[in-house]
Amino acid sequence: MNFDPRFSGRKFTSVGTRPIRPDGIDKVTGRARYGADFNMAGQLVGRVLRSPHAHARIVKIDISKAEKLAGVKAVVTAADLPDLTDGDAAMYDVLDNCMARTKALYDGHAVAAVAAIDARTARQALKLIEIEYELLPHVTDVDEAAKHTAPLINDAIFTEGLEEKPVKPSNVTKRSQFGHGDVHQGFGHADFIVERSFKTEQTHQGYIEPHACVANFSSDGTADLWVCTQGHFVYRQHCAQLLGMEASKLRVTSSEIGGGFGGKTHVWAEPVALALSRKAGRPVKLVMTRDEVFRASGPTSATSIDVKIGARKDGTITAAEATLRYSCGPYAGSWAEIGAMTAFACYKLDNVKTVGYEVLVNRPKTAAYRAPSAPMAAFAVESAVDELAKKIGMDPVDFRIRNAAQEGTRSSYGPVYGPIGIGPTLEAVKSHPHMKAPLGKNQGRGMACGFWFNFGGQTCTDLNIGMDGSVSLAVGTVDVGGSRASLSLVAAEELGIDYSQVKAIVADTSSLGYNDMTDGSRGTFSSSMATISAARNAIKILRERAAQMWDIAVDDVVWEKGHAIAKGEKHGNLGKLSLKEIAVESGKTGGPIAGHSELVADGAGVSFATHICDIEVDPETGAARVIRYTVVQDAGKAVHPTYVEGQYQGGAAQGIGWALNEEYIYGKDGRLQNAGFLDYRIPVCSDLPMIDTQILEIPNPNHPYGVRGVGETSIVPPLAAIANAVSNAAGVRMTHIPMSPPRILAAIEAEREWSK
Amino acid sequence: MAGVAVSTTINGDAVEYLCQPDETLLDVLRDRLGLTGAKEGCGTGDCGACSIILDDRLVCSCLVLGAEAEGRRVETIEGMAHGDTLHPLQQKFLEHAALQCGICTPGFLIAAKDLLAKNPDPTEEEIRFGLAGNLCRCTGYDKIVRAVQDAAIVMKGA
Amino acid sequence: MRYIRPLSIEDAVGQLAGSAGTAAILAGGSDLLVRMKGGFAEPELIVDIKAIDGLSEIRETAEGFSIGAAVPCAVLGENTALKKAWPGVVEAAKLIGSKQVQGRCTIVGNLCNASPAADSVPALVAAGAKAVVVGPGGRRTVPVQSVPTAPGKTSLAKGEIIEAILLDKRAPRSGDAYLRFIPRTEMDIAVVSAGVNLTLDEHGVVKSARVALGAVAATVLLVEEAAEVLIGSKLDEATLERLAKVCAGACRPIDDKRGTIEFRRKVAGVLAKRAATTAYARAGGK
Amino acid sequence: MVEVTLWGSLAATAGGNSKVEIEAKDIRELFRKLAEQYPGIEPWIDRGIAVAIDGTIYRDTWSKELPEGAEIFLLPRLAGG
Repeated sequence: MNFDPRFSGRKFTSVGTRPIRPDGIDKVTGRARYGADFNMAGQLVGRVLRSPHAHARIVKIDISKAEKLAGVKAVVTAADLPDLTDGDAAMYDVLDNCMARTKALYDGHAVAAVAAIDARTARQALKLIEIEYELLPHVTDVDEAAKHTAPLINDAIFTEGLEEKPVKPSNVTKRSQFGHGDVHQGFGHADFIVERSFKTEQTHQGYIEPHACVANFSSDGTADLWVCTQGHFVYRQHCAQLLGMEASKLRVTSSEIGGGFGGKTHVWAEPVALALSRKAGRPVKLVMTRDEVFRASGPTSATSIDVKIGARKDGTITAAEATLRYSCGPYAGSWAEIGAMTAFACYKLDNVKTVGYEVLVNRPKTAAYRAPSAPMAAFAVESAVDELAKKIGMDPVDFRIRNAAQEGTRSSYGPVYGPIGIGPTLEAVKSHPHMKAPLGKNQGRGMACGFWFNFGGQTCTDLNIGMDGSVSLAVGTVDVGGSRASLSLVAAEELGIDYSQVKAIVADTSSLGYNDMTDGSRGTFSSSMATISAARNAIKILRERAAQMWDIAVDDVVWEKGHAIAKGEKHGNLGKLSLKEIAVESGKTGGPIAGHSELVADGAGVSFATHICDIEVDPETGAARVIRYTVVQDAGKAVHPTYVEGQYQGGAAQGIGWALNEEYIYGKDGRLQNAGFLDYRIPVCSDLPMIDTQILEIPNPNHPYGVRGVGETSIVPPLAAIANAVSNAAGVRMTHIPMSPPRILAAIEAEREWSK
Repeated sequence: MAGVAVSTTINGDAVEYLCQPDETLLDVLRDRLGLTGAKEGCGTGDCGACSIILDDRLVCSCLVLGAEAEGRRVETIEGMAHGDTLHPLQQKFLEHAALQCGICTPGFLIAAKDLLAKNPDPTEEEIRFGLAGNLCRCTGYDKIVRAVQDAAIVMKGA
Repeated sequence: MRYIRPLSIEDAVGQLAGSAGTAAILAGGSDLLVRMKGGFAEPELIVDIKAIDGLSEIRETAEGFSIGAAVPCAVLGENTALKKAWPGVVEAAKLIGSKQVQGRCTIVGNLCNASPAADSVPALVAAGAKAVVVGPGGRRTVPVQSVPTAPGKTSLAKGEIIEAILLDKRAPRSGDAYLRFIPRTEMDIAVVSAGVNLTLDEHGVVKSARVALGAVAATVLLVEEAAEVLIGSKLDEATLERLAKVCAGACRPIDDKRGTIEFRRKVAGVLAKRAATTAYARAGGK
Repeated sequence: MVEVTLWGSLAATAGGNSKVEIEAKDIRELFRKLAEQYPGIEPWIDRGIAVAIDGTIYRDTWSKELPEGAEIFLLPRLAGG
C-alpha cells in the first residue's frame, strides 16, 4: 500500500500530550534490565586485555599459561576473529578495533580476551597472557599528527580528495570541500573581517552504563546476544559478518540502554564475547569497566579549526571560510567532513568555502557523539560571528537574524532549504525575557546558534490488535529516551484510541525486519512514520472486518475517532463499531488484525536551535559558573513535549560540560590520564541551573505530523554560547575548549598584562 | 581464599549469604542475590548509580565490602515501593519524566530518599548539592530536581 | 585473602603486626576499595576496625575533642559542639567525595591515604591536630603533619594504627576555615586548597595563626611565614595581599591533569586570603 | 535530463566538474549512469551517497523519481549520534 508521508496539518488528540512512559514503573523500581542485568545458566565472565602502549607492533602473544589456569575456559586473540570483511574497509577497521591484529594503535586497544568461571580467575588469566611489543613512536595531537614529519599510524593510507594523487602516505586520510560562490571576491567586499583559530579537546559521550553484553553461541551454529546498543540490527550485521554467520542465525535482543549518545552505534566487545562463547561452548557475559569505557570506546574528535568571516558595515556577511581538522583515532573517518558541512549551515551566504581534513592519531577510534562534529564547528563559527557583530557594532542577535538562512536559501553544504527554523528561533530569543534580565557583577550573557541534519532511514514496525482491543506496537528502533511513549501516542492518535490501550516494545532482531539504529535523531521521526503507516494498514483491515460484520461494502466504512462508521443514508441505522468490538469478533471475521509497515523514512527535516547562557566568572580563579540557560529549538512537532524538553536539556548539559571541563588528557607517553568520572568531569547536579526550554513547531513537510528529529541539535550551540558569555563576563575571547579554570585564568592574566 | 558468611537484613528481610573477602556489596547484591536495581556505573564511588542505604547512611555499595554488611540493615531500590504503591519520589520521577535512559534512576531515588529523610524541606540548592554524588548524563538534572521538590511537598502533606 | 573484624585495638594491632603479607586497614574503604578495584592493591589481610570499641565515637574531653578513626565524615557534620568549635575542620571533612562517600570515609583514612590533595588534612594541620598512634610498641601522639611523608607514604610502622585524631579545646575568639578549588562544584579532588586557623586578642588583632596549603607540594605545607604575616594584623587589605603573595611563593606545585603550576600558585594565594577572611569573621573579628 | 551538483570532493572524481548533466528518471538510474560516465565515483556510491532532491535528503530509495527541473544535489552519507 502506498504511504503518503506528507504533512497533513491535522488536529491532534493524543500527540502533544504528556502521559507517563510505558517503561517507567520498571525503571523507578529497579526492575528494568540493562546490559549487565541479564544472566544465563552456566555463564562465564569475559574480560579483555588491553594495550598499555599508544603505538606498538605486536610481536608475539603467548596465551598458553593463561589457558592452563584452572577455571579459564577460553582465551581469544585476533587469530580467533579472522578477517572475513572481504574488502569492506570500514568493517575491517571495526574488526581491528575489537581486537588488534598486527599493531596496538592506542592505549586501551584490545589485544586478547579470556572467559573464566569468575571475575577473579579472569583477572588472573589476563596477567598470565604474555605479549611482546615493539614500541613505535606515537602521536596524539591532531595538529602534530597532520604534520608530514609525524609518526605514521598506517603507512597504507594516502590522502584522498587531493587534486594530485599523493605519493607519500599520510595521517591525513581525506580532504573534503563544500561551498559555493567565490570567497576571495567576497572578502574583497567586506568592511570587517574576523579571522581566528580554535581548538577543542576530545570528549566522551559519558553514558553512565558501560558497554555490556551476554553472548551465547550454540553448538548448532546459532547464537543469541543480549546487549545494550543503539541499534541491535546493526550489531547483528556487524557480529554476523565478523563471526562468519548468517544474520538470521544470530538473534540480538537490545536490553534497556543506559545512555548511548552515539557511543553505542557500532560494536566494541560484542564480537569478542561471541568468539569467547564459541570457543568455550558456554554463555559469556562481558561488561566493560569505566576505565575501559574511557580508554577504548566512544570518544569524539579533538579539533583544530581556522575561521574567517567578512561582513559589510550594514551587517551583511560577504564571505565565510573555514578549515577544519578533526581527529579520527587510528582509523579513517568522515568527521571533519560533517564539520565542514554543518559549520555555516545557519547562514545565508553567497560566498562560502569549508575544507575538512580527517586526521589519524593514536587515540581510541572516534565514534559519533550527538550531532557528531557539529558542536566544534559551531564553536569556532559562532565565536567568530559574535566577534564580527561586535566589530561592526551590531547586536549579536540582530546580526544573526540579518544573515539567517531561510526557505529557499542555498545551504552552505549544498541543497536549498525547505521551511526551516533558524529565523524563528532567533526571533524567539530576541523577545525572550532571558535576554532582558539584569546581570550581576562578573556576569556575562552569550548566545549562539546550531544546526543538525537529522536522519531517516530503514524502519520496520508491527502493530498487533489483541482480541480485547488492546494494541501492541513492536518497533525496531531502540528507545534511548522515551520513544516508546511517543510512539504509543502516535499509534493512539492514528487509531483514534486512548494512549493507555497501546503498549509499545522494542522487538528483537528475529521478530521484526531490519531497522537502522537510533542515531541521527531518527528514532521518533522514522518509527513514528512507520507506526502511522502500520496503523493505517491496520485501519484498512478494521474497516474490512466492520464491513463484514455489518455485511456492507468496505467502501462504505470509514474510520473516525477509533470507530468504524458506516457512511451514507442507507446505513443510517448501523451506528458505529469500536476497535474493541471489531477485535472481539476478529476470530470469526478472518483472524488476527495487524498492521505492518516497512519503509525508508526519507525527508528528515533539518533542525536549528538558538541558546542563551549567562555565566559568572571568578576573575581571581578563572572558575566559570552557568547562572541561567535557555534553549529554543524547532521540533517540527513535539509528540511528547516533556521528553522533547528532556532532549533539549540533556543536550545543553552535555554541551556545558564539554565547554567548561570535559577533556581527554594524554601524557607524553600517550597514555590516557583521566579514565574515570573523578577526573573526566561531567557536570554534576550542583553545577547546573534549571535549563529553560522553548519548543518551536515549524512542521516538517515530509512527515504526516510534521515531526523533525530533536535529539541532537541541542548539543551544538552550548560551546559557543558559553564562550560568548565568558567573553562578555571576563573580557577574554576563549579559543580553546574546554574553558577550564586554568585556561580562563591564564587568558584573564594575559589580558591584564597586555592592557598594562 | 576463604568465604565469609554474612547474616544481614535487606529491605526488611533477613538474608544470609557467603561472599569472598574482597567482593563488594554491590557485586553481592547483583550477582549473588539477584538485586540488580543498583547499577555499576564506575565501581569507584564517582557516579552514585549503586547507591544504597546502610544503617540509615547513604553509601555507594561499590565501596562497601559484602562482608561488612554483617548485622546491618541494607535498603535498596527494590524495597522502596510498598507492594503496588510507589514511593512518592518514584511517582514524581514518573510524572516529571525525571528519567530518560533510567540507568541512574535507582541511585537518584535512593539518594533523594535519604536527602528528604534528613531535610524534608530542602531548597533547590540543597537538593542540587545533596544529589551531587549521582551522575545523570541524559536529563541535565532539571526534571530530577523538580521531581524531588514536588515529592517533598507531597511527603510533607502526608 | 582474609577479612577480619577485631573487637579490640590490641587485637587489630596484633593481627596487623603478625601478618606475613600485605595487610590493609579498612574503615570507610573509600580509598582502599578503589585501589583494590583498579588492581593497585591486593592485600592478603583486610582488618576492618569498625567493630573496635570507641573507634566510631567523637568524645568531648577536658582537652578538646577525640575523633575515633572509624567515624565517618558525615558524622562530624552532625556533631554540633565540634562544628561550633572547629567549623573549618568539619567543612573540610564534609567536602570529601560525595554524600555517599561522606557516609563512609574518615579523616584518619584521608590522612593515611597520604594524598597531597586530601581535603581534611590542611584543615587539620592548620588546627594543630594530633594523631594517636597505637602499635606493637604502645601508644604515641604525633602532630598530623608528620603522618604523610610523601604521596601515598606515611610515617606509620608495620602494625601501627591511628586510633583517633585530637583537636584542642578552643580558646576564646578563635576561628578556622578551609577552602579548596575544584573545577566542578562537588565530586572533585582539590586542585589547590588552604586551611587557616586564627585566634584573636580582645581588640580583634590576630594573636596566633596557622596556615596550611594542600595540593601544592608532595605533602600538605604548613606555611609559617604566612602565619607571621597574619599575626599582629586585623586582616586589612595589605595584609591579605601579602598573605597571598607569601602563600603563592611557598608553593612547590607540579603541572598535572588537574592544574598547572601557575594556576596553583596564583589560586593558593587567593584561597588563603578568602579562608583567612572567613576564619577571622568566625573568630569574631570585624 | 537532470542537472546534478556534486559536492567539492566528489567533483574532483568527475574531472573537476561540480555540475554534470545526466539522463536519469530515478535515483537508481542516476547512480548507474554516474558510475558509467565517471568511474571514479563508483567507490563513493558503494560507500553510500545521499541525494537531495529539492532540498529533501534521500539515502536508500532507488525508486525515487527525479522530477524534471528539480535541484539534485549529491551529499556524503553521514553518521549520527
